[in-house]
Amino acid sequence: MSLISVKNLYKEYGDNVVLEKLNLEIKEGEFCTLVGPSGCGKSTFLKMLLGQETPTRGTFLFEGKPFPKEPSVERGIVFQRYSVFSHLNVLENVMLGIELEKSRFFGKLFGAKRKEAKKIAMDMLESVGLENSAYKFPSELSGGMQQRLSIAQSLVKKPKLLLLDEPFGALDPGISADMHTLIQELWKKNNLTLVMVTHDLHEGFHLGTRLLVFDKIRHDPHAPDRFGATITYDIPISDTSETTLNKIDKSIKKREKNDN
Amino acid sequence: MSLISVKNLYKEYGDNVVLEKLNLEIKEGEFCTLVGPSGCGKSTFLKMLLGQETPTRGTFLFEGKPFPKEPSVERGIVFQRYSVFSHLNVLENVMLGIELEKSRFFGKLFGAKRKEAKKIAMDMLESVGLENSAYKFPSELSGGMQQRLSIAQSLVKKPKLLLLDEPFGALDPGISADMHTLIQELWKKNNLTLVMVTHDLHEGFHLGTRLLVFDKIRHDPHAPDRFGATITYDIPISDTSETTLNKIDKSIKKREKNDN
Amino acid sequence: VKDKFQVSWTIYVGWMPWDYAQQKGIIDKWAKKYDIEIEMVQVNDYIESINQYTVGKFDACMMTNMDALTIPAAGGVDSTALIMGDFSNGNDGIILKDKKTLADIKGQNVNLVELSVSHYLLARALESVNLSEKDLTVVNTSDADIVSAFTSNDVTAVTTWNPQLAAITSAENANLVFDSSKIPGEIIDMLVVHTDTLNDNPKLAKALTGAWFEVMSIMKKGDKEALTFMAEASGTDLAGYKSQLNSTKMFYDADEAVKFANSKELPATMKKVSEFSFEHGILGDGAPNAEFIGMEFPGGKTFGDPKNIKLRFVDTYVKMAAEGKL
Amino acid sequence: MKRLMNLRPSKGTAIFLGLLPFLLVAIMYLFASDARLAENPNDKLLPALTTFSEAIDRMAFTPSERTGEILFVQDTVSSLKRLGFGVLISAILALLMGIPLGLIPYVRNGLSPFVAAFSMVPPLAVLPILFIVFGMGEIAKVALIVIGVTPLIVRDLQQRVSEIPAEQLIKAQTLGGSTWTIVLRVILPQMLPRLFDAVRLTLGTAWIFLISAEAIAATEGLGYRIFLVRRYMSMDVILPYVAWITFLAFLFDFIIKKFTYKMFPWYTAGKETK
Amino acid sequence: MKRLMNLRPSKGTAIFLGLLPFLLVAIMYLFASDARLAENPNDKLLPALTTFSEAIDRMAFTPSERTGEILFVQDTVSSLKRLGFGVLISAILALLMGIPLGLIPYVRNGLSPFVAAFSMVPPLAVLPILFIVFGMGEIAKVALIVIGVTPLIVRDLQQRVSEIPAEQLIKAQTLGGSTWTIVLRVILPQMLPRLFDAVRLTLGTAWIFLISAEAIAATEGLGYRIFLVRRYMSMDVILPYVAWITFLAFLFDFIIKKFTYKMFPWYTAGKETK
Ligand SMILES: Nc1ncnc2c1ncn2[C@@H]1O[C@H](COP(=O)(O)OP(=O)(O)OP(=O)(O)O)[C@@H](O)[C@H]1O
Ligand SMILES: Nc1ncnc2c1ncn2[C@@H]1O[C@H](COP(=O)(O)OP(=O)(O)OP(=O)(O)O)[C@@H](O)[C@H]1O
Ligand SMILES: [Mg+2]
Ligand SMILES: [Mg+2]
Repeated sequence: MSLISVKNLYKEYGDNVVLEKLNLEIKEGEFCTLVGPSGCGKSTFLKMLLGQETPTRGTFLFEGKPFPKEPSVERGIVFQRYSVFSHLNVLENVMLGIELEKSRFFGKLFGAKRKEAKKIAMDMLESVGLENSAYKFPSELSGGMQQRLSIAQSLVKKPKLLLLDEPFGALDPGISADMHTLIQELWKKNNLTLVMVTHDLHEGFHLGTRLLVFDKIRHDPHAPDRFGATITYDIPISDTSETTLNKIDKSIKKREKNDN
Repeated sequence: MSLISVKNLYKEYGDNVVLEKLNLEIKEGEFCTLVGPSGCGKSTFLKMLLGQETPTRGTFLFEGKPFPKEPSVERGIVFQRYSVFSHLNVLENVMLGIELEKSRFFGKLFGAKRKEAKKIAMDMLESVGLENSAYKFPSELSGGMQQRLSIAQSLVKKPKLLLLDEPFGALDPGISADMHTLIQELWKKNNLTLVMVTHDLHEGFHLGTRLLVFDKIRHDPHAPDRFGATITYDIPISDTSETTLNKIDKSIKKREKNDN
Repeated sequence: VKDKFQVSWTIYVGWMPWDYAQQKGIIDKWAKKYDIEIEMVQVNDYIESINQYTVGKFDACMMTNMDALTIPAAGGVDSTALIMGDFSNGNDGIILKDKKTLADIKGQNVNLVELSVSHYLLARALESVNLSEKDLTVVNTSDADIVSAFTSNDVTAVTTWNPQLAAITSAENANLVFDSSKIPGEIIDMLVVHTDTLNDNPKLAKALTGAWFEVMSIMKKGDKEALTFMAEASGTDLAGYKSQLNSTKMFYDADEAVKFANSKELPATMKKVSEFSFEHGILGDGAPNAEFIGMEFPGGKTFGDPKNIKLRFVDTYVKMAAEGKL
Repeated sequence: MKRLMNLRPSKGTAIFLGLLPFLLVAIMYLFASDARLAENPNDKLLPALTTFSEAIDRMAFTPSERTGEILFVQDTVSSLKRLGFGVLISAILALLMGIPLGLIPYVRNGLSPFVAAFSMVPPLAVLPILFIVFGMGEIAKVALIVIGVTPLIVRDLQQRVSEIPAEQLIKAQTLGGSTWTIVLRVILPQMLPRLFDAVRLTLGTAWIFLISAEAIAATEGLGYRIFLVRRYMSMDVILPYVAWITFLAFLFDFIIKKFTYKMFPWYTAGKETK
Repeated sequence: MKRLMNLRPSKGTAIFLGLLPFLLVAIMYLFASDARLAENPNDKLLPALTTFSEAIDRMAFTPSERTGEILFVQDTVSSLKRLGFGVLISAILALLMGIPLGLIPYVRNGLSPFVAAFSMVPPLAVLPILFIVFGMGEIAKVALIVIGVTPLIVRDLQQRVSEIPAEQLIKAQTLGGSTWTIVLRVILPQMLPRLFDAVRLTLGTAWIFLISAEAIAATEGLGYRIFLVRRYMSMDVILPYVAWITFLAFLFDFIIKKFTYKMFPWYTAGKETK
């Protein structure tokens, strides 16, 4: 059975059709990357996976059941920024996920339970390479370190599905390469299902197991909002070649120019 | 005669020696890229070139005369961010440079003079590809477009020296490639002398005509501030090979790890 | 019937004895005698004090005869003037800057607390020189600021009471052109009690009257310690307080108070006050004429609408004090 | 069941919810008023609605017998003039002081501590000195507002000027700006919308000082009327006046906000909107 | 010659410049005082230094004959107690209201317009009602401060809560937080330093209300004393009291700022420093 199944899904904001006729099955353990021109609805799709938005029409199932209507622990998220807590240090940021679950009233653990949570968090920090910065505040971290922290935060909840929205978009190129290695390691080690939006087609091509391209197939020049985007390419990465990459690249660029 | 000559220059902040024994000659028309580990004093050096900071000791000449002690029109600057004026639209941002010079009291031109300035500014916008966004405000531009605007702003003053401090550090990778093309075109067309700091060694290698690497050669583990950085590599780009690149890359990475 | 009472008072020369009585335990002594509790509450803002009395927060309150008529009585709260402790005999006055006679006030701006006894005093003064309020402009000025206001060049005429009056008169260019000693007995400082409360609790009246005349006897002797105490509480020194007392006709003996309450001038005064209030629209919005609010005087005399008696002057308890029956 | 923080009322519910507390207060008032009036029909603290309408009619629709003017209009005009002048002068002074304080190190070092200390002086406590300097007329009232409000705006502007990124100032210098032209073309235009914001936020304080000034010495004005009729506790006049002041304050807040958004589109573009 | 904006005074010059305006004011005072006293030796507006020292000696070092206490100490203690309670209660109320207002759509829709309207009501104009509700004792004075200050802090906190990035709130939900635990672990800790800032910025307003309250009903306190001697225009007492209030206000501002920086290092890390 698929982890996620989407059938004939539409998403509209008023008159603005963002996504149309979307069909998609994602199995457990897949690592999907999602690319497309700016404004085509990638983040919107991720928000639906997260429960922050609901589809307008269509079937939308998670483990065969309707999607939970609000964010929950099964689905982790890493945003481009602002997703770590600036008032907690690195260790506390990771412990928070454990504490919120175990202490339903105070959201805080004490004594032996706290020690235990601390150990789990420390192990997690080690696996993202932040063990030496455990007592720093996020403001003292570089952008890359903050993103690692955000990933660690999510992983400690052992989510069935981890969503990433341009997680490396704000990082220096050298640093984002390191992050690629990390995310692939974590994916393999933790048996995760990953959906990652990216602006960078190369990133989409070289990470992950499956590439999804969102784009509009119909376009009304007088009413750009009339038609929504759908999936135009859905290819296993093993299939990809330089020519496919260039073809997709051109189609995305063209759309972005048109839209400006 | 060199445009810039630096002899035995030191820069210290209190006890913190940032730069030591710096020797450098930059001729007109050169395109220098400047790399080095974080915190080694690249921005500080640029600030001295700009007149924002003064060296502690040493000879520091611009066209054979001592460096002006404050920013002036001969030297343009493009920062990583915040260097366009958010309250002016794109066109006004570029016109500002002309207006400030021509109208000493109001800083604003009217009538025929204004029209003339507008024409110059429009031409400049065209050469950076912003002619279609002339009446947008910076907040409506993407990061890359803002940096183009900042470059256009500086170029309209026809500076003898254009300084760039990680100008593409905050941009998406795809966009920064476009910017590389642009900056090289502008450099050739306008006969500029360029000094550009970058975090990205590949960028440093593939742009420009000359690569400067800043690094500490002496290091006291107990007092990391005791010794400053100096120029460890100074090579024309034509000389460079993959092996040199890797060698430099390794040395920079090592230093950054040590410092953390 | 209740046994706990709150009385509000304001800092003023004629009311300082209440503070002394409270601080020195005289109130408590008398309250105990009648098996009740009385709390004296100091309220700095005179109007707020009366307002709070009017809405029922306090059982009794210190106020002048005019304010008793225009605030509680006009507000439908039946009140009784239990003790008339003194009347202003120079404590209120009109001061002109540089000019020397009252008639010079014509055409000037006069700073005073509008609709207060100062306003009344001004109206009475103007009558005496055949002027009316139309001949000048009244500028409402808070009593706390009137002294400093006088130092400003814009201010050329003020009407106010003590201690502000004394502070202003001490300025070189200030000339006192009229004061309340020219209309003696018209500005009366009284202790006012809710009539219902009084009828239900005569003990309260007895205790308060007893305490008051005990302090009066101390003051009559010129007890330096007591006077210094009162002076300090009102923010001045002995000399300053004594000079204020000099322009206040205190009824140290209960006999005097009884006599004053039964004088035929009292109804006449209240008639004038009522007319003044009516002309200035402060007898209440529904008042068709100056007789709208009825007043009752000792001996059954009345003024105004006998069916709407809201202000009563009594001599019952003062008489008891005079006869030593408390 | 969704989390409470994720539940959003529909538009109709939202409007209803927004009106609810006002309704509740109104109903509470009516009950309390009724109860007091049942005890004493002349009670002045919480007048009945009919008493209000009479008072409003008297103040706002019937010319005064003494002056032939409509008191309510006269009061409003006087107060708004004072408020307007006070705020205008404060804003100009604040610009003239705030920009140099934020930009020029010599000025900042020389005046910043003094301005900070001055802003802590309670103006109501030094009234006598103000009277000597500004007299007792209109100027004094406007001056009290100016003295109460200017330091607040100055400190805000100084802060904002010093928050302008150093990059911008350096860039402007490389474009050939002098201190003066940089103030004129870079600082001032960026400070104008901030000035409007600051004025908006200090308007409440300005009202407090206006009412205090009018309570001290005046012959008309909203604050004057309230303090005058307080002498005979005419809550039937006071409460409508208070409501009117509240409404005016609300209105100005709204107008200035809209105006700022309209005039300076780039200003709001940079702000978080949610 | 450098541009004016690029010139920086040395440390010594900076300190000298900072003291200069204070010195100038002091000198101006002495001249003005001398001139007035030469004309009229009894002038009370600008007393000579010796008069001040006598007054200070009387108020601050000699026990009152009436109560045996030192008035100045008694006044300060009373006022600070009221101010402290007022501000504390305001802060707690503001937290309790500001967080739900900012976070929970139902609460925001229901109460936000009311709070906005309420914050525009000038408390000084409805004093009689306040005194009826809160009595004339200590509670009334504290209440006036609370009513004057709370709406300001509430609106600030509400704004700040709604500025918390949506990303953080969603992240917290994916970590298993309920509305309650998110308030407790994510919102509240981030609002605490902001609360201190807000309290600091409204302290001036709190003082104004304290002084007003004490002028109406009190038997001791800094505002009471000023009110009491104002009728005699004893500037020899008023001015030292004003200086003392100014100093206290300055001190609290400083202490709260330092405390916030110390307690919440992460808070200031995010702020621009220059
Ligand atoms: N809350 C909303 N209300 C109305 N329209 C919205 C909302 N959120 C998104 N949209 C619209 O939906 C479309 C898709 O937005 P989305 O953010 O999903 O694009 P994206 O593919 O993530 O773009 P980018 O690459 O720039 O991040 C846009 O046209 C946007 O204007
Ligand atoms: N105004 C200053 N006062 C004191 N020290 C300073 C100042 N400016 C910079 N420094 C110090 O000088 C050193 C060099 O800083 P600089 O910003 O030049 O580094 P950089 O090479 O540009 O680093 P990065 O790659 O991170 O931008 C750092 O140790 C920094 O702490
Ligand atoms: Mg997106
Ligand atoms: Mg740098």
